[in-house]
Amino acid sequence: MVEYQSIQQRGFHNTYDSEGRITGFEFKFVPKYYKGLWFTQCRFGNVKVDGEEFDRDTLVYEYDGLEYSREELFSLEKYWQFRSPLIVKIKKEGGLTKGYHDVFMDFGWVLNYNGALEAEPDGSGLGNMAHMFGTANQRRMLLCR
Amino acid sequence: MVEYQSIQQRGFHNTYDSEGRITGFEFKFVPKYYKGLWFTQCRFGNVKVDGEEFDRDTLVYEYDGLEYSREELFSLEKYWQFRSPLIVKIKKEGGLTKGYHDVFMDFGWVLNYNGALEAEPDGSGLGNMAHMFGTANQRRMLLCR
Amino acid sequence: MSAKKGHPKRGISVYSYHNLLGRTMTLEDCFEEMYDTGATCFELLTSYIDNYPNPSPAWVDKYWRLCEKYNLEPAELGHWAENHLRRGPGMSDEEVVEELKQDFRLANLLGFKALRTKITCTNDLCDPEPGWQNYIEKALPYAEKYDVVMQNEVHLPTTLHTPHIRDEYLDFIHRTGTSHFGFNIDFGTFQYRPSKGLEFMGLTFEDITKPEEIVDFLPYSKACHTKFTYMNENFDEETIPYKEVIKLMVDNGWDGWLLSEYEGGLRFHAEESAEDFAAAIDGIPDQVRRHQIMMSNLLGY
Amino acid sequence: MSAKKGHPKRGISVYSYHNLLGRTMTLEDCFEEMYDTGATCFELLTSYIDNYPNPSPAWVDKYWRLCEKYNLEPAELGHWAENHLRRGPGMSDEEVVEELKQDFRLANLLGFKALRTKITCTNDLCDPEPGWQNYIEKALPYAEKYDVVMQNEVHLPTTLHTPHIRDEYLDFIHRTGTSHFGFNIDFGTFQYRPSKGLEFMGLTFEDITKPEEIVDFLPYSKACHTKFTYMNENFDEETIPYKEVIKLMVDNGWDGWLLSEYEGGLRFHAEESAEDFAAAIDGIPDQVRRHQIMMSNLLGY
Ligand SMILES: [Mn+2]
Ligand SMILES: [Mn+2]
Repeated sequence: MVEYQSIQQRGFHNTYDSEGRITGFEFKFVPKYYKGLWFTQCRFGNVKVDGEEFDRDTLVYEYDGLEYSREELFSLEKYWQFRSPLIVKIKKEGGLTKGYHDVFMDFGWVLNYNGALEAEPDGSGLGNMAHMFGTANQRRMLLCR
Repeated sequence: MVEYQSIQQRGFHNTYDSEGRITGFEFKFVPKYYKGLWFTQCRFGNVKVDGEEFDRDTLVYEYDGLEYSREELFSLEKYWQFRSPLIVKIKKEGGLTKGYHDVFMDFGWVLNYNGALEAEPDGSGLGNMAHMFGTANQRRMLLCR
Repeated sequence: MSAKKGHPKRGISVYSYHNLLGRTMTLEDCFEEMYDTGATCFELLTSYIDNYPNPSPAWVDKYWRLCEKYNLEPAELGHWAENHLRRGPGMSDEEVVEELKQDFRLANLLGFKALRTKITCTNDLCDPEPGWQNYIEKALPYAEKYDVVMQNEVHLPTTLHTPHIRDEYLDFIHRTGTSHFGFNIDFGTFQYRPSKGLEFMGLTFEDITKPEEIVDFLPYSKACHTKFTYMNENFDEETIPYKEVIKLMVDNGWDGWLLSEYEGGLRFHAEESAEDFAAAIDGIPDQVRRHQIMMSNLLGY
Repeated sequence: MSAKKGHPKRGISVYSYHNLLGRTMTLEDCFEEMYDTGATCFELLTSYIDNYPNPSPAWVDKYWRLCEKYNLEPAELGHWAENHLRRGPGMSDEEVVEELKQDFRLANLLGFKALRTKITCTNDLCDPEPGWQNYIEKALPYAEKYDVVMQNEVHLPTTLHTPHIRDEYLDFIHRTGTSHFGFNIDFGTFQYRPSKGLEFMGLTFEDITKPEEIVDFLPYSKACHTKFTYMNENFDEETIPYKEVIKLMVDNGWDGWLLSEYEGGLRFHAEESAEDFAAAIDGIPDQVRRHQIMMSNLLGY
């Protein structure tokens, strides 16, 4: 099962290389929306942690065991199953400290509830549903390792 | 998954015979306790609905597709799996009306946290854990059919 | 219309439980909930099919086992005729048709004869994007093959007299003579005042569908959404003229599927806090049960 | 004792999540939670074994896959030496031994070398029911065969100087010379003041275990419950002298398993209302995480 929050605490931890050095951190993301989406319909925004911003084009997205860049997701003809987490991986030297962190991620999507695909009313590049459902996701989470 | 309440609303409905006549009602019960129990350790009490009492020895208990009387459960060497519902079936002519009902059931158990099996401190016949955890289970539930 | 009374079937859209699905309820839990209400049919969304659009044979078997165990008949499959799945120019008609065929095949595999087909809209009134007729018409032979009806949902603020309903959809039906295109009339279109808990949406109810307008559309409708946003403790819905609409459907011999679709405050707020989620856990199944009691009272079964 | 510092392993008891297990969390979700905390080992209860006492081979495979995927080592299996499973007279020693063998076999199958073996007690101080030595002694050869240690849990209000500890359990160990019987020391035994949220229990803390008392028991202990009832925002537990006890364990070369066991207010109230359950959904994993941070701070890993 997944947590009711879009940003999952389960799966929130630093990432390590093969020598045990911290390379960054990751968390799982599950849209709140009532349906699944094709990845081509998804519009990922930046991640912010405790005010520090991580550009969406520096992130790695892992789904079903495979990693993608944001650009690659635009042409990934794969269905993001309902209630199925996507792992968002962020490079950061030294990772995050043990303790609470405010994690924020923008996420929007495109759906045919509104004409042209890229007609994004708010100019955010976050899809045509942003004006109806917003794009902000945030959660205070406890990191242990 | 099961609901967090011991008396489950999911599964609460009247029961029907093969001709579609109402024979009574049933609901599912899942102990709140942190572990499973052998059925031989279980002590079932009466059911009360909207004040009307149904004696425990008139009830039918269904587990894993088979039906038992309370007396039969005393010697049923079967483990009541954790978070696994038991169906409690109550005969009642005409069943319950559509709408809200206050459903109550006493349930206790025996565990080796305390000497002799039948040393029930409160004299209720509801097992030796009754004084620690209580036996009352109740819930207001909506019956539709 | 018909002298013979209709006998609509009482059902539920699994959408109603979507906040809980995958969090506190499995799909089987939803089926058991529906069974408990006395509903006899259901709507699924394509997203609730495991590994959509390629469910495993094991999942399909399990699905049919659930239908049998809980005595529930598949009524409608909600799907999307997306034509902008990629950035840049829209998809070709052929590409959209391929997508539709895939969903038709799935609907057929899962026993659905009605679809709620979401055609791309260009504005809040749901005016369809020009050119929709091209791919929908090309899809008709496949709809026939797989025995499904594409239904356009008439959803608030769209009314049955919104121009595109007659000028585009009815015109299409008449021109092609198809019996594989029609309407899912969402009862929200009849709503005449704000819903408890949804005042924040700021909806006005100046132009709504009058109950009697439904009569002309019944021949083109197999499944409708009996939308509700708040059921009170007396099993009344206070914003939609349910009694009138249902009576018109029955009196005019309508035999389709009525699918309870909860879309109230608990749904919109469920993810905002632990308290809100808790309210949804208990409240959403309770709201659906209340609605089914009202439907049962109105239908007499 | 030992000049060499010990290196206790940091672990968690799945019991900590029991309010959520089967409601909002699967067993895999628990494993993922534990993995996230940096814990490297865990305690299971027999009840959390699917279809106990006869798990399917498929479940056992899945279990080992979870251990591997989340890099978690089986530490302790909590089980019960029930001798009153039927009404009337207690079971024969042979019957209890059969029951124990079954759990030993399961522990072995699932990789557990320590057991928390609950022996029947006759009062709140947990004095064991007379005669326990008979079946436990008869079970020793099987404990050896299946390579498990039965551990009696020393749980508040029992202390390490409660008479039965020396007169019964230590005496048994010395008399039999067994290495298959010992103690799980639940850190609640060191608790010196009431827990936040559990004041309703009305516990007094007049007779408690002093930290230094643990030293003599370390040779007989493979796994202990690092019990906690409330972790504050600074990752402190305010009622148990964790720092002192852990230091004594490490300084005396103890290499066992420390298993975080949450038993606070959220656990006791979770089922009382939707609000309480919601608080548990968010709060219980958070409490365990806080405790693991404290343990990591104390252990230095
Ligand atoms: Mn609708
Ligand atoms: Mn303990």
